[in-house]
Amino acid sequence: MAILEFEKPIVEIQKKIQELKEISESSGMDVTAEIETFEKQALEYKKEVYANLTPAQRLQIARHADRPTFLDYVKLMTTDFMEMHGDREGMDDRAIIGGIAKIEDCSVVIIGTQKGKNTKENLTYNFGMPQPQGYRKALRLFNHANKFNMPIVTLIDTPGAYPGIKAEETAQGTAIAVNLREMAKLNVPVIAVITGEGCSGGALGLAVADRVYMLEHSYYTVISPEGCASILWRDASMAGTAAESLKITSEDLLKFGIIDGIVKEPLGGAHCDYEKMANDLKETIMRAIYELRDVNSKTLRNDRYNKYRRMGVFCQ
Amino acid sequence: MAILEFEKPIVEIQKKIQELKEISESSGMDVTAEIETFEKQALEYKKEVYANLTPAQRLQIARHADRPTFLDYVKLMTTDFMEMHGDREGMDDRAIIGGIAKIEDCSVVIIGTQKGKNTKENLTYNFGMPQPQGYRKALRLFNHANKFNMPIVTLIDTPGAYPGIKAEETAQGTAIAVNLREMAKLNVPVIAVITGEGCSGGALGLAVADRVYMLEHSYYTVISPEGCASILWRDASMAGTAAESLKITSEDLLKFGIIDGIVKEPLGGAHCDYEKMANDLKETIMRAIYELRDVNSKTLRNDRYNKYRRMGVFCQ
Amino acid sequence: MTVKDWFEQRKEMQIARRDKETRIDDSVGNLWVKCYHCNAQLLKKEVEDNMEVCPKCGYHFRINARTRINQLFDEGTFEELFGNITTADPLEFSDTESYKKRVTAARAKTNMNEAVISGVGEIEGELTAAAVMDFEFMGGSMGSVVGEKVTLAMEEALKREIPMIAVTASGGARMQESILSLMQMAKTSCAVAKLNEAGLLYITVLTEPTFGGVTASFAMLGDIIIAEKDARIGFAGRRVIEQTIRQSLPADFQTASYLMKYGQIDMISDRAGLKPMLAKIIRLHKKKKS
Amino acid sequence: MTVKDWFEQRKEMQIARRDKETRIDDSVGNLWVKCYHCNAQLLKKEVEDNMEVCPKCGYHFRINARTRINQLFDEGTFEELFGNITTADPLEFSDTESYKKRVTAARAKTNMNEAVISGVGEIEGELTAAAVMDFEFMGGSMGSVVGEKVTLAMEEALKREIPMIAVTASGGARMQESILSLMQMAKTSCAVAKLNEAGLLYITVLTEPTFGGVTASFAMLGDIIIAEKDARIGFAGRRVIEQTIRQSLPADFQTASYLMKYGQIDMISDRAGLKPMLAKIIRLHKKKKS
Ligand SMILES: [Zn+2]
Ligand SMILES: [Zn+2]
Repeated sequence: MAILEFEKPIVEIQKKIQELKEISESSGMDVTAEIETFEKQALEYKKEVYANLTPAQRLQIARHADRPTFLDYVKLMTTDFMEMHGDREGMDDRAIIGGIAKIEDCSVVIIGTQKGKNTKENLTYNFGMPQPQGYRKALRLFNHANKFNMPIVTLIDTPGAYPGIKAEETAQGTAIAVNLREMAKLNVPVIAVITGEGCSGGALGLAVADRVYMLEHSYYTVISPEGCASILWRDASMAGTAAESLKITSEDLLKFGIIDGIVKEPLGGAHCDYEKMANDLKETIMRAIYELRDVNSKTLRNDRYNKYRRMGVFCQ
Repeated sequence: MAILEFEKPIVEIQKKIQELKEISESSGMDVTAEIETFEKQALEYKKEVYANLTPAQRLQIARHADRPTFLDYVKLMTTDFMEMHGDREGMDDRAIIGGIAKIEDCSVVIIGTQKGKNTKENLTYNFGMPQPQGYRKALRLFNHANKFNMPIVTLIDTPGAYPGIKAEETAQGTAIAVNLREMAKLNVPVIAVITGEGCSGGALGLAVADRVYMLEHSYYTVISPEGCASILWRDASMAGTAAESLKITSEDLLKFGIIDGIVKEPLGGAHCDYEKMANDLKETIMRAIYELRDVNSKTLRNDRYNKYRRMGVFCQ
Repeated sequence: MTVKDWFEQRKEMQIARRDKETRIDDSVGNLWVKCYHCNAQLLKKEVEDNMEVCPKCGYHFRINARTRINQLFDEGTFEELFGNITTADPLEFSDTESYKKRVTAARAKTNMNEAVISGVGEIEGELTAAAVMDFEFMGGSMGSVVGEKVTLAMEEALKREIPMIAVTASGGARMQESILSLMQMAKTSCAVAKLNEAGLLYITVLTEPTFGGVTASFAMLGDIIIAEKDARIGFAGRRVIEQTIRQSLPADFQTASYLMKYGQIDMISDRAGLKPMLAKIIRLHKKKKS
Repeated sequence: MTVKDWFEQRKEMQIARRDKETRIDDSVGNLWVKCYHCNAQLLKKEVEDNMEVCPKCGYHFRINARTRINQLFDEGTFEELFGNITTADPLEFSDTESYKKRVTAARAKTNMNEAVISGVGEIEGELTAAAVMDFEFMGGSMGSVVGEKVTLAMEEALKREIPMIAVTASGGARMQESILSLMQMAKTSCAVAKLNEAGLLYITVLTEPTFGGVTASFAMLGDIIIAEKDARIGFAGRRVIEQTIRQSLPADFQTASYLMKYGQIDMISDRAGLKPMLAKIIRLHKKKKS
């Protein structure tokens, strides 16, 4: 497992504890009390570290190579998942995956951006950067859910829509725009979760929802801190500062009223405990589904519209 | 202008008449009466020839290089035509053209397959053979008409949907199928006219309509006579026989109850008098629009459904 | 010859074999059959017990409509409907042989009235309407009878408010009925529109081969589209395309996995997985009683 | 260098020039201006009289929102609405300069409150609601104010049951408002959904340049989409794409005619033809009174 810079001191302490245990075992010396103290201290220290991470550090957790992906969550949160492939027009974009499944007793359409955990997977999933055809596949599945009255769950972890020639030729902007508009028209509950990177229109294209949640260390922004730094500061190395300025953390977005809740991550980040993470996420999603599933479709649509209608801060 | 085999005797007579006129002029001899007689005979002969054409001969008229195309009809029948390009997804198939226009005082969406009159044009329009993207563009325009309550007019002249690799990859079958289904759902009047070749699913993909008309010498069939001959007779030279057997003429289709009327062509075929042809076609279309435009949308849809529901002959 | 060339050639040969015959070759005796795909000699019984899938290479042989129904529906639950509808010959069509004779021969060969069986039955206890096509009856071509029976099956689904399943296997339109056969594309697609408007689930199962007018109508209109492993599916036939574009086509052209890659189908299933897959989909789409 | 190479190079240079500045260079004196496209020296007055189109090469220079409104709407009919809405700085954003200062500077430079003007006016006598963007105001970037004013214009169309026209010119989202600016994409697109549901005509006119968050929201959602001649339109910027794919792009990439070829826009119009085109479209879509 990859170790982030700020995780290193913690890893060091844990190594020390391990050594101590080994010494104790081989020498027969009783150091239980000492180890306990060390472990308590280590936990305290860890808690402190993770409570005081800078946005730039949390960015690293959000982008962690071992962070659970869409398919991990599907496996851990749902049963009977059946993937529905393709846009019915010429492509099955692997950066967006979707299908039907059960979460507890409820049939849902679940859709998300998919990232890889190694180079091969990353090439398959195009680093989680969808093509227009991915958004159109998602739209097809939204309409499927709408027709069969299933709630929609979207899980988003993307550095953005893919900026390529073919993507421009096949109408990347239009594909995202159409999803924004059509999601507004859906008659079924839509629950979106930013699980890792929630970057730009590429994320929003799956996230016009009745409820939007963020995992604790995920981020959601109009532009990547790197992109912002290189445009506004004309210096990509200012990404850390940009990350601060852009206010991209889950706490910031909750404060701005953009999201409806934060799903706490296991200490150290989602990658430290897949099962707990998936379980907590599932609970949050199910709570939202129970809240929304008996709301009539007109109210649902109106509430969704009004929610986005109110977004923005200006003087009058 | 290209001269078809069976047109040759007529052209010969007309040449003779012309010679006679020239002789009369240069010699001062009065041959008016003779010329009149000849001309009357020529006309009689022509009428007889065109009343007794074999299906294979009429096929040649339907495919005549100078036959008026979609854009010719648009120019002659409509005003204010504004082409609406593209499928909004990556292609503007030139084999299907469509837009908004006025026919007399009525705003319509008019869509058709386009053929060329020379090699360059034929390459541009792909010989009137649409790609899936053309059918999807047409669907976009159908939905536009539906939204703004405009009648839809389609003019069809195609040897069929294009059989190519990319067409298969981008779902030719699906594109046509979706149009058939979605045309059934339209709330506005749909009027389809087979103006030349109405070949296979590629033609039908624009022709699920409340009223379907054929120009007198056009043909409408499940498979080209050549294709049929090479499959059933295993001999493409049997195309003439196949054309007979397939019963593809406008009179046959009217008899089978597949179409609602025949628009007579000028003597010699549509290419002999563009203006008259366009004018007569316009009258037929306007009559249908007047009949249909005050019918409420539910009745319209039901009648359309029942019309196709009844098609087919079998024993019970 | 490079390895790649050899591999390509081998693939092409396999396609050529499949083009020739994709059912089991039973010419090698009464007890034995030969797999056209891997050339294995197989016990007939063994192949039958394996759902007509080669136990050696997993190749899925074509099966007829009755076998398909037996495989998909719970034993004894399938009730055939509209079986009395039979072919007319409205055009009095004749090519090298008359249409009437061809139909008579097809009936004798297949012991079926036409190229589709419609009815209702249960799949793991879930009642569904169904239309199951048979390629052995005149290449599964769609004429008036097929169009009518497919439409009637859909109307049965509408009446009973149950899901509809279409299992396709067709070379395309029934040329001998010309324009009437073309109109079956419109008729069946309009019937799908009715299913859509009623919010009923419509699943299509595309089996080897599904082409032409069936592809361009009810086959590709499923809410969920499943292709059976090894099935070839397309609009235009391989040869027509090769003649048009004057170049040869990729070996996997129009196979189920090719269609999946190009986004045209939802799922691929092997034969054994098909029934549980259908049952699962139906259950996932079941509306809660409220 | 082959002729083709030379031609390509020339095109590239033109693009480079356009990237630098596509408005008129007025540095050559008070009366004269220079066309960046064909290098012609032109009389300022002459260019103005020609709707800010180069009389020599026909190149369409960027124009600001007020000029656009004067060109499109019948004289004296345009009534600006919601002009009192101004920028806040909810994030207290600062990069090399503070957001507040940047806005103040933009205001001073453009004599506008923000990057869009909303209102109602008549086009050849047809009353329409409109939102017209201005690239000179912070690159036409969309923050809370732009999103709000575009939405309000659409709501005005809903209230009065008249067509809505959006004229876009934008580099994308207003980064200084971060997530709030992203949400304007959702807000404006939801407002388009309301227009759709009410059956009102919505036309977008894409002008040089239209990119990013504006492209991926209300710009590409027109019932009819018109691009002005010479406009460049895209989702990702040219440089971002070049960095990602590490190859150079075709010279006509993301131009209006490129978008037309790739099926993304309905029509292209030159500046002079735009007003009559809009009027014609509106009249064609007018519902008959019954
Ligand atoms: Zn085998
Ligand atoms: Zn110039």
